[in-house]
Amino acid sequence: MKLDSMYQDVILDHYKHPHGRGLRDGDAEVHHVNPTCGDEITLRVRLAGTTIEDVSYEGQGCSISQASASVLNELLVGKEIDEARRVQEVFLELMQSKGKLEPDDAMEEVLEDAVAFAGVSKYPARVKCALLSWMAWKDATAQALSQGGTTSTQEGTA
Amino acid sequence: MKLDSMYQDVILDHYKHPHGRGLRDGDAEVHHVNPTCGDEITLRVRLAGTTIEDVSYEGQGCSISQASASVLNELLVGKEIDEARRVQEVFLELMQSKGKLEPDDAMEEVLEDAVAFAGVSKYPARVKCALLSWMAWKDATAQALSQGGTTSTQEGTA
Amino acid sequence: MTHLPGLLDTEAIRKDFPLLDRTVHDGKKLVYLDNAATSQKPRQVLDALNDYYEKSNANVHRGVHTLAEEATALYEGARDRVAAFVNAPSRDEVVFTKNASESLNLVANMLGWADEPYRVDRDTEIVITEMEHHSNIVPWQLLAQRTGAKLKWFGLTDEGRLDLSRIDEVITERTKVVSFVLVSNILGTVNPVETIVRRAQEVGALVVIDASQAAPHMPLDVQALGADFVAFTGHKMCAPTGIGVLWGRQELLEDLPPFLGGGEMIETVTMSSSTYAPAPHKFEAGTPPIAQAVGLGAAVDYLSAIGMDRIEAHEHALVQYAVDRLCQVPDLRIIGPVTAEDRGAAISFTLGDIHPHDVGQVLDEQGIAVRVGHHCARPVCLRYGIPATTRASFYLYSTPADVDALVDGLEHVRNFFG
Amino acid sequence: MTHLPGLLDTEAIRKDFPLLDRTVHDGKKLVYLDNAATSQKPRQVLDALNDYYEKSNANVHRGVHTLAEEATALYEGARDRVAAFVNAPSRDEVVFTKNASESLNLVANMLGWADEPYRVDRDTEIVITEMEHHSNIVPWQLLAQRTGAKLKWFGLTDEGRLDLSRIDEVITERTKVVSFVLVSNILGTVNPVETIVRRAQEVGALVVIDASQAAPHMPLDVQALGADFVAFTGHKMCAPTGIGVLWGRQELLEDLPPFLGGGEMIETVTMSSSTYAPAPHKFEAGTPPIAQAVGLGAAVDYLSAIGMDRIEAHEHALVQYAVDRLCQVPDLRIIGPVTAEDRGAAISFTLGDIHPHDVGQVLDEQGIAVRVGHHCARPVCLRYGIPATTRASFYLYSTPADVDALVDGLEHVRNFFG
Ligand SMILES: Cc1ncc(COP(=O)(O)O)c(C=O)c1O
Ligand SMILES: Cc1ncc(COP(=O)(O)O)c(C=O)c1O
Repeated sequence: MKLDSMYQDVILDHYKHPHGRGLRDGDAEVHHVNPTCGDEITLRVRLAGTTIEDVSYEGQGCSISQASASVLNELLVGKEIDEARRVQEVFLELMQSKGKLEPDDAMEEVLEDAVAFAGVSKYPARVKCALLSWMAWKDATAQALSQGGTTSTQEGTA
Repeated sequence: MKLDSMYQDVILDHYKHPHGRGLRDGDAEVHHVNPTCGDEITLRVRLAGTTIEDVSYEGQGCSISQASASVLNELLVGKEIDEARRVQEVFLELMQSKGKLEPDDAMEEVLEDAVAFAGVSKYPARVKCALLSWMAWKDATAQALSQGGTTSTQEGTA
Repeated sequence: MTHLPGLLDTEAIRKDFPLLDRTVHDGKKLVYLDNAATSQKPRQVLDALNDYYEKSNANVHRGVHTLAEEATALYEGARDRVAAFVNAPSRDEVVFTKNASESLNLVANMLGWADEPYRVDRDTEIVITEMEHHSNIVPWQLLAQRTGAKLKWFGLTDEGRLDLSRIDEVITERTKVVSFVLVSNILGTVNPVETIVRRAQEVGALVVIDASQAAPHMPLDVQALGADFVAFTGHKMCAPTGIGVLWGRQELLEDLPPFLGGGEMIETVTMSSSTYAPAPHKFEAGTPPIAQAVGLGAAVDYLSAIGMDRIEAHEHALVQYAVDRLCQVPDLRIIGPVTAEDRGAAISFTLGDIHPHDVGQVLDEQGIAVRVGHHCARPVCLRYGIPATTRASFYLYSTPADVDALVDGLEHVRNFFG
Repeated sequence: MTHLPGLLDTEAIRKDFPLLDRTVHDGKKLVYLDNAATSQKPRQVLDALNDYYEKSNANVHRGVHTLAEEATALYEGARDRVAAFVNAPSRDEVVFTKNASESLNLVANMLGWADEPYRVDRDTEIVITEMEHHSNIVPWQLLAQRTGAKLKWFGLTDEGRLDLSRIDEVITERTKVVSFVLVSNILGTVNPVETIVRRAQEVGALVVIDASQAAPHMPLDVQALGADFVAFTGHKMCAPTGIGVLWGRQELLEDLPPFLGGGEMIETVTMSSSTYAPAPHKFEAGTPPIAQAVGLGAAVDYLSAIGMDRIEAHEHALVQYAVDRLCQVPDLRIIGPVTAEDRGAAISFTLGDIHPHDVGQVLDEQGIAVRVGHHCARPVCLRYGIPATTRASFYLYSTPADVDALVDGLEHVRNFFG
């Protein structure tokens, strides 16, 4: 069944048992909205030097956007910012591939559980769901770095 | 040839040799425009009691609108206002008939040369041309009556 | 096959709609339940479009040649048909726009630029409701921001109806305009027009009715409504995209200033000033949606031939059936009236804590097309504390079998995420 | 048959246009010379419309179901095609409107509501020209009236060209916006973009170009033009009625306020305030002209496959031929450049003192469709002291035989009224 390519077990698992959900202390906070469906996420990043110490989040959304935030937390916490950025870029590439990119071993090594989202890239309306938390993370990290640590809220678009 | 039903000789005659053209003294003056084609007419009415003493006019327009003003002058000058109004109404009826009204003897008696416009009523875009001077006359007469004789200018639509 | 009293002969009707034969996802029969978003188009309307383009296409109003006369007659003929369809006192009260949103923006802008007694300014108030489509919220927010007028609104009851208990405090002597939806696109609620119009008239406020979800589904009589303006949109009523309607009372259309300027809407133009054509042309700047108006005329003919009262009865029976069956689905909560009374053919619901996106996706895989999200009525979602809904909406070609497919589909959704 | 260098294979092309087979007035072959008013539509565009309605019709942007995804892909795909057609740096710079008139009104309204540095107000000036279409005059008159800004314009030379001799006095430090037509729909004149843009940029004024008569007929490159906004309309370029385009520079579209409010153009809505989606969606309130955009995409594909440079060459050859032949008709006076250089495919003329209405009527009887009147450019008629003109205008399917028919027809007109 084609639907299984989107709703991989890994995704449903993350959806039902999200990692690191809830808001904790952070250096920057952002609030992102997906205007086409109303999905929302509030996300905080806490840095320790150039290491990502925590990504905490709360939000409303479908299984794809929720699972994606959970995978993000699992993947990025503990990583160096530069490395995390590379992961984010590879994930973005995969999501924008319209189902035409078959993840290879190298990609799988970078993305770990996140390769499960390959199937979602075939559904344009859902790609934004998968990217919501990642765009929020990118934005929050940039803010945390530029503001040297002050917390702020802003509206943005995934 | 179908065109001949519009461009009757009577009409072409009036077009080439218009009656009563030119502006003379009047009790009221109006300026009407046909917005779809830019035809314009300035028309004055002079009354003597309830008699139409003169209808003078000047304007730009096609053969139909020019001939129609000439016919109007010929038909209405010298008539009682009430009678002239009846002529105007019959002419309006004929022009709005979409070519479906075959003028009978009674109508011909009222309209004289103006029955020649029966063919024009088949051409919706030209009906307004034929009516331009008649609408202007109706308007000017109403003004002449209500203002008891002061001259005025106004924009209207045919 | 379930038989309900009042149903139309959908077997015959469905033959008119080529798209309904489509299959999706490897041969699954399409079950189209997204009619509140847009309707499908009957062959008769597509034929009218093709005929227009293949035989009579020309620009309107300004030509003496045969094609231009034919195109003008077709375009203005569509205006006659639409005027008759909504029982307008005069054809000149029917303004063609590009969609209902433009119609509503047109009114808001006219009132912002109008002279007294219509002018909306800082001392005046605008009243809308919490169940409006964004297209009947944002134009008034913009008008309020730009003029300094105050925007007020009626809230909603827990049952999904307008809360009119404080109507005299909401609509006051300062109210210049009251704009509300006749049938909600998210809740399905049919609103009590008379109560609102009576109060608005008491204080001399203009009444604008958003009939986008009414015109396709029930007899619409602008005179009986008692409103000053009524807006609706072609694509939801079997007509092409790209055409909307604003009906307005003649003297208002005469008194109010134009909105868009350009060709077609003028009487005479000089470089320094212009005068404007009489309504409706005053409000139709530029080449109008000619073919789309012709298509709307054909749609109105099609709907009238079946009968708007019969379409209303059909949908009523179907909604009754759907509400009953949906109420039996475990964890399903209808957002909006849980009854078929005073209710249109759109039913929104939540399904446990399965997100509507996921509901819609799994239904789609089974060929069932529903809409998910806030349906351009986000304040309603906020009001009921939900992020979004799943919405199934019916039309004249919908059947009890469609409802059954939906209910089965939802069972599948529950299992999938169970 | 007359053969001219540079002509397209019109025999093949005409087969694509079903309407061109039509006859009028008891079997007379149609000679369609009213292309500046609107163009005919090729089979390929009609097929795209039918395909859309019969297979993929749904509302766009908000659905997860298959039809909604297909419709969205088709609609947004049309944006990609149009962006490529005008060489836009980004697809997000292409806003779909209902026609060129709405595009121009959109810009005028944005500038009226904008913050500095764009805001047009009583201390600023707007510059247009005397050869504008009413759709590029009236929006600016309305803006001037509503903001107190001063409206100025370039006059015309006796040859039908812009009089730019006092350009530095017309466009000054107070000028906020300069809006002008690239190709005149009445005179046929192609205007010197570079000179005007250079001066506008010197004083920091925004430049709006009305390319309604250019986009259908020549390669259009918004980057090469150097303008800030470019407007054009679908129905004149083989596309359906009901669709127009506004191209705008990205940072301007980002900075400027929305115009119409409603569904599709929002980011998030509460009852008291809203935020807006990024451009182009910010400017596309309500259900867009979906099928019409798809049709425009197909039209752009059709034109591109033939090649805009080849279409331009074809029309240039034809205009050269037409000007030469028309100049030989006794009493005929061309209103506009009497040459094919810097000249589009519309030729206006007067014929002695025979009124254009009469000319058009007698031509129509012979199957020849031309436009008569002021062509929504009344100031041009005033400038040249004429009530109206007869206008013949060509397109990619026009032939030397069409020109010959026109010339013969005019001879007949002269005899008829002789
Ligand atoms: C030069 C020019 N500008 C603007 C327009 C307006 O286009 P539309 O009527 O499609 O809005 C036209 C055509 O009518 C035109 O020729
Ligand atoms: C109640 C209501 N009002 C207004 C609209 C706006 O219609 P359109 O998008 O055609 O402008 C819609 C549909 O989207 C609607 O359901």
